Amino acid sequence: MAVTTPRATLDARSLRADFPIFEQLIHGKPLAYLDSAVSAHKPRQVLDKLRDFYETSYGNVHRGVYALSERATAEYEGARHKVAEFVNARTAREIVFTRNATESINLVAYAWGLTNLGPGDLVVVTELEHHSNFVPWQYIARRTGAGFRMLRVDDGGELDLGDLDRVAAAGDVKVVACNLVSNSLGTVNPVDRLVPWAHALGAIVVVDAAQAAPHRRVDVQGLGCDFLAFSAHKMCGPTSIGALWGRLELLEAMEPFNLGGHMIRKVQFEETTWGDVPAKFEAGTQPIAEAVGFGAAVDYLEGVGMEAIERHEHELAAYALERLADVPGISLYGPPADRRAGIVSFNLEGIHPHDVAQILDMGGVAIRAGHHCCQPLMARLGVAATNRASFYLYTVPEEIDRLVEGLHKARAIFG
Amino acid sequence: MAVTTPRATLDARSLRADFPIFEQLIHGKPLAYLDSAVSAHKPRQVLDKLRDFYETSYGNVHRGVYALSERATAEYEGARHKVAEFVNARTAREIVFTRNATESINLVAYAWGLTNLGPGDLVVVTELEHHSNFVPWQYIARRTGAGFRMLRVDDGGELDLGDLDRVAAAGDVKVVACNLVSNSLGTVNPVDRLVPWAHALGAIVVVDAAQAAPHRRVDVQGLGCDFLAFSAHKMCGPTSIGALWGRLELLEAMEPFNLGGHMIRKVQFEETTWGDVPAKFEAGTQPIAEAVGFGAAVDYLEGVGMEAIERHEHELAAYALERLADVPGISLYGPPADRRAGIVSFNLEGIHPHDVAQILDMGGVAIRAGHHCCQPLMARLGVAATNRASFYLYTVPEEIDRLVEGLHKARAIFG
Amino acid sequence: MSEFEQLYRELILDHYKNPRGHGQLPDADVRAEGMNPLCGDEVAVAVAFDEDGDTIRDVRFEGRGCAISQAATSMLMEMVKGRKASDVAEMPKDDLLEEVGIPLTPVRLKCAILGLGVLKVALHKAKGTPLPDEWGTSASELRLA
Amino acid sequence: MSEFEQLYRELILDHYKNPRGHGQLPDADVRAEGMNPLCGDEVAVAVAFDEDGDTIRDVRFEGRGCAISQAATSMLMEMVKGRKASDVAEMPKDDLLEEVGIPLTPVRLKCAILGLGVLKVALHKAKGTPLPDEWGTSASELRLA
Ligand SMILES: Cc1ncc(COP(=O)(O)O)c(C=O)c1O
Ligand SMILES: Cc1ncc(COP(=O)(O)O)c(C=O)c1O
Repeated sequence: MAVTTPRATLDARSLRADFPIFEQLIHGKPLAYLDSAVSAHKPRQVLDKLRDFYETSYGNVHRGVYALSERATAEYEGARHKVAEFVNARTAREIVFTRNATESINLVAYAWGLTNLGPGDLVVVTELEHHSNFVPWQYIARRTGAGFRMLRVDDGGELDLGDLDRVAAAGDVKVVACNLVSNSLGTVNPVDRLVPWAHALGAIVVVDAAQAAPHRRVDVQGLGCDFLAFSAHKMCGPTSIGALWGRLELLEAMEPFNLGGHMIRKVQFEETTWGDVPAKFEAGTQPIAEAVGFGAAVDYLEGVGMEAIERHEHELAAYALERLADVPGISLYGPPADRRAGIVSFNLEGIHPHDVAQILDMGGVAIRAGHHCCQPLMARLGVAATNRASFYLYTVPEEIDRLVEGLHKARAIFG
Repeated sequence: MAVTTPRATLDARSLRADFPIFEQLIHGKPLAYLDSAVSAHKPRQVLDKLRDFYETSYGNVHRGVYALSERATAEYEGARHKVAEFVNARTAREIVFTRNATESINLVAYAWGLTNLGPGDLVVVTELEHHSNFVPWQYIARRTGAGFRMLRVDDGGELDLGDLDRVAAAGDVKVVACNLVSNSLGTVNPVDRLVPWAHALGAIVVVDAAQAAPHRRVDVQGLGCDFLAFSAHKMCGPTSIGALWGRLELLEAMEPFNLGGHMIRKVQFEETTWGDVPAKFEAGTQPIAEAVGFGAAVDYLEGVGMEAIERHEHELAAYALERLADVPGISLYGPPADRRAGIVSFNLEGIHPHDVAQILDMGGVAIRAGHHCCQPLMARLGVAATNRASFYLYTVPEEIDRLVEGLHKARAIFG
Repeated sequence: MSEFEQLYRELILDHYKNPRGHGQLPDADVRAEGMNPLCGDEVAVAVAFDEDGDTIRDVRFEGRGCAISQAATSMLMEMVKGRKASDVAEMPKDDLLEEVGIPLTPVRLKCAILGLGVLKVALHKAKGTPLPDEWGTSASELRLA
Repeated sequence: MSEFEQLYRELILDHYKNPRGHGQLPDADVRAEGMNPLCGDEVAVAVAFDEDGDTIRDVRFEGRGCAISQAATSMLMEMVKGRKASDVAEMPKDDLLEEVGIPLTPVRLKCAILGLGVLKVALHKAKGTPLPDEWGTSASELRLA
């Protein structure tokens, strides 16, 4: 693959034309989709690839000797190579295809955790975690008798690294689970500082990159972590596919997770032996077309340029924070613009986020209202829910203007 | 939904026109796809629905207050209702969407098994099982200290029910896992006779319907089983989605499997409580578009008529067995035509199945060669691999003629 | 009237800002709480019965939530006070939705009927009346309680 | 020549039907086996070294598999007999594939190089020479052995 010089900027207005979803009106208005953190829309390039694959090259992979199966296998494994390059994995064998980031994390929690955790051990998560990088660890810790601890966040929504010693003193830290970018607040977490701390304690570091991989360049070798999870659907790819990157040595030493077809070497009544990595972790018929679509999404993002995407969203976040600050009665959560990704969370005094989101929807503006799968963080912030607007490569500043306008309307209605 | 009288017959030649895959030539020949047991091709109706959904109604489900999310949720839950009706579930809440049949079985093995199995208990599978209904049970039995037993098959590839007493005497039978139709031999298994036996022993019955649901009407209430697993990709639906049907009481009493977003009620540092069934089992972003495609596939199959599909395949199997019997040096495996589904397995003396399949492929005929994820059965049959041809609603008898022709060619080459 | 104004019509906003039957009920015979796991909203309902043991003498709610859930629960309090527990337990959700009187999407529907569900759980605990359909068996009820 | 005949050309069929170096090697210094989990095919290789401890004095294989895997392994036996273990361990798979001389898809490629992989595992066990790339670390090797 030719090395492309990353383009420094992108033209959101022209990229928008790639996305059929914007061709309709919502409640008679053009769609202002400000909920890309929950899931991104799909460009024609990805949808075309998906359809073309089903129509011309579909077959089950790694099984058939015939042409369609060979073709499908080449496409499926080709996608694995693209995803591996996307996160700078040493080899494509380090990429396991899963259903989503959530399953990627469960895979590690079950397959690594059930065997390697026990009483006296500690699993450490952060107060900023999405439930998907929180509940699996809490559950597997309970199943294995290991302890469970939480790194605190400060009032600005950033990790309190002064907390590390307190946590390390509480037991034998075996797992540190942290997200790279918080989906609630947009906080960019200092994973680079957690990794040496965790490794010095002999712990593995499991990074939830669900909110980072779509929006900035992620480099697993640079991060130095041990596992990294992300989902295609947040990256302009299809639903029902995600990836787990893992260090080859760890993947090879690990137990499998789901058991069944394809992941075996030899099945006998007395004993079964496992196939090579990554087959060992891909039981049953794989997410074949979804992988092909994932590969197309990676191509699309690389074509736009991850650096350009990050910069674009950063500019939008700064603009949004500035405009929102002027809305009377607003509370803004999270760090300043220069330490956050394209996500802003806020509340309007006296108006529940559901009502805000509903009123915005009437104007064609889609935002998320709720706990964002971060109830521990909501408890820390002392709220049940927030409003959240999040941006992507197809977001234009006018959509933020419409958001602000809608907030004024909500205030007027609720008087 | 209007009750449609099942059409008694189908016209495979005209259905074929729904499948774009047949519009190309393979090695210069029309495609004779005789590997539908591994995965089925997709009709335009399903592909159109998938694309249309992504282009006009895509959003994450159960989360947003805005129009696209509401629309996507309605489509997603609508698909659940279709799948529930398809297997005659009492309520749509009994349908859990998974990645595939394999994951459906793993869900039960882990979530039910890890908590309910222990030393002295027995897990019983059959010698006919696909690895997906064999290895998870073998693994979870080992993890929990439960015993593991196998019901034998006779020389004709049918379950030896005389074996039941021997097995029951060996311990406290807690799980009986059996497929409804064998993917290797096409055997239709007497699940109706296993269910009362298992229930009398206090065991649950886990039915692998991966090879039945696409090809004949499956009625969970009629079967009386406790869990039933199947995959959309074998039923003209997309990859990366399957279903687990479970008895509501069992699903409600069970532990969850994957943990994370959406499957929770309340997450706190100290404790997490689970959401209602089926959300409890659908952690993270669901297979949204895939579910919509699954629903479209169910519509397509119901439109053709499951009774018509079963009859059509039965006729093809009888025709194939008759024509294959005339090929010199052939060994045919499995029961007579009247007790089997649209699957035939065979070997040619002195020619490895890989070579047979390769030679057939050169003529545009796609069959499967290998162990079909049934190594224990292969060991029982005393072979490493077999050739397998399998049929679906788009299969026409000429394709079987071309298969037979190819076998003669293989014999000529290997002389 | 625009869809906007329909949804947040005067009556809804009035109930939201001045909820009826809001607060504690110290001499309650039974209490129940529930939450909407999608948004974290919570409602607690307390019921006191008349001497006949069936008539709802008083009913109050507390909680936090959106205008729809709070207004609907407030309306519900007015609707059920003085009625028989056995009747209320059978009350179709459409009776409440009619009172609420605005078009609701499925997600917002869950907001509107949260209070009704919790009330039915309370009646079930006190009188063994049926639970709302959607919750089915006791396993769910326990999680709700 | 059609694709057919290319694939199953005379030489392949000859090696398949009359495999060279097939059978047991009672005085072997090292043995290894491997299988292709996709089809269940198995190959076992036995090697005996010269007194110099490096030259492959004799090498034999057993196993079951398709024409491609058996013929390729048979050809391999002829290719490596008398060569130095250290050389053979470095032998690129393309050298074997050239000898096989037919166009192979990725799945069939795995058949063709199964024997070579097992041979390299045997040499690794005996002499500590490098394993084939695809298998990487010792964990895989153990499963192969
Ligand atoms: C009988 C049977 N069970 C289970 C499976 C596994 O299905 P999947 O690979 O879709 O999980 C298959 C198909 O491969 C099968 O034929
Ligand atoms: C930070 C973070 N982690 C994990 C997830 C879970 O991703 P998925 O639902 O695709 O598994 C999400 C998205 O919902 C997220 O934002």
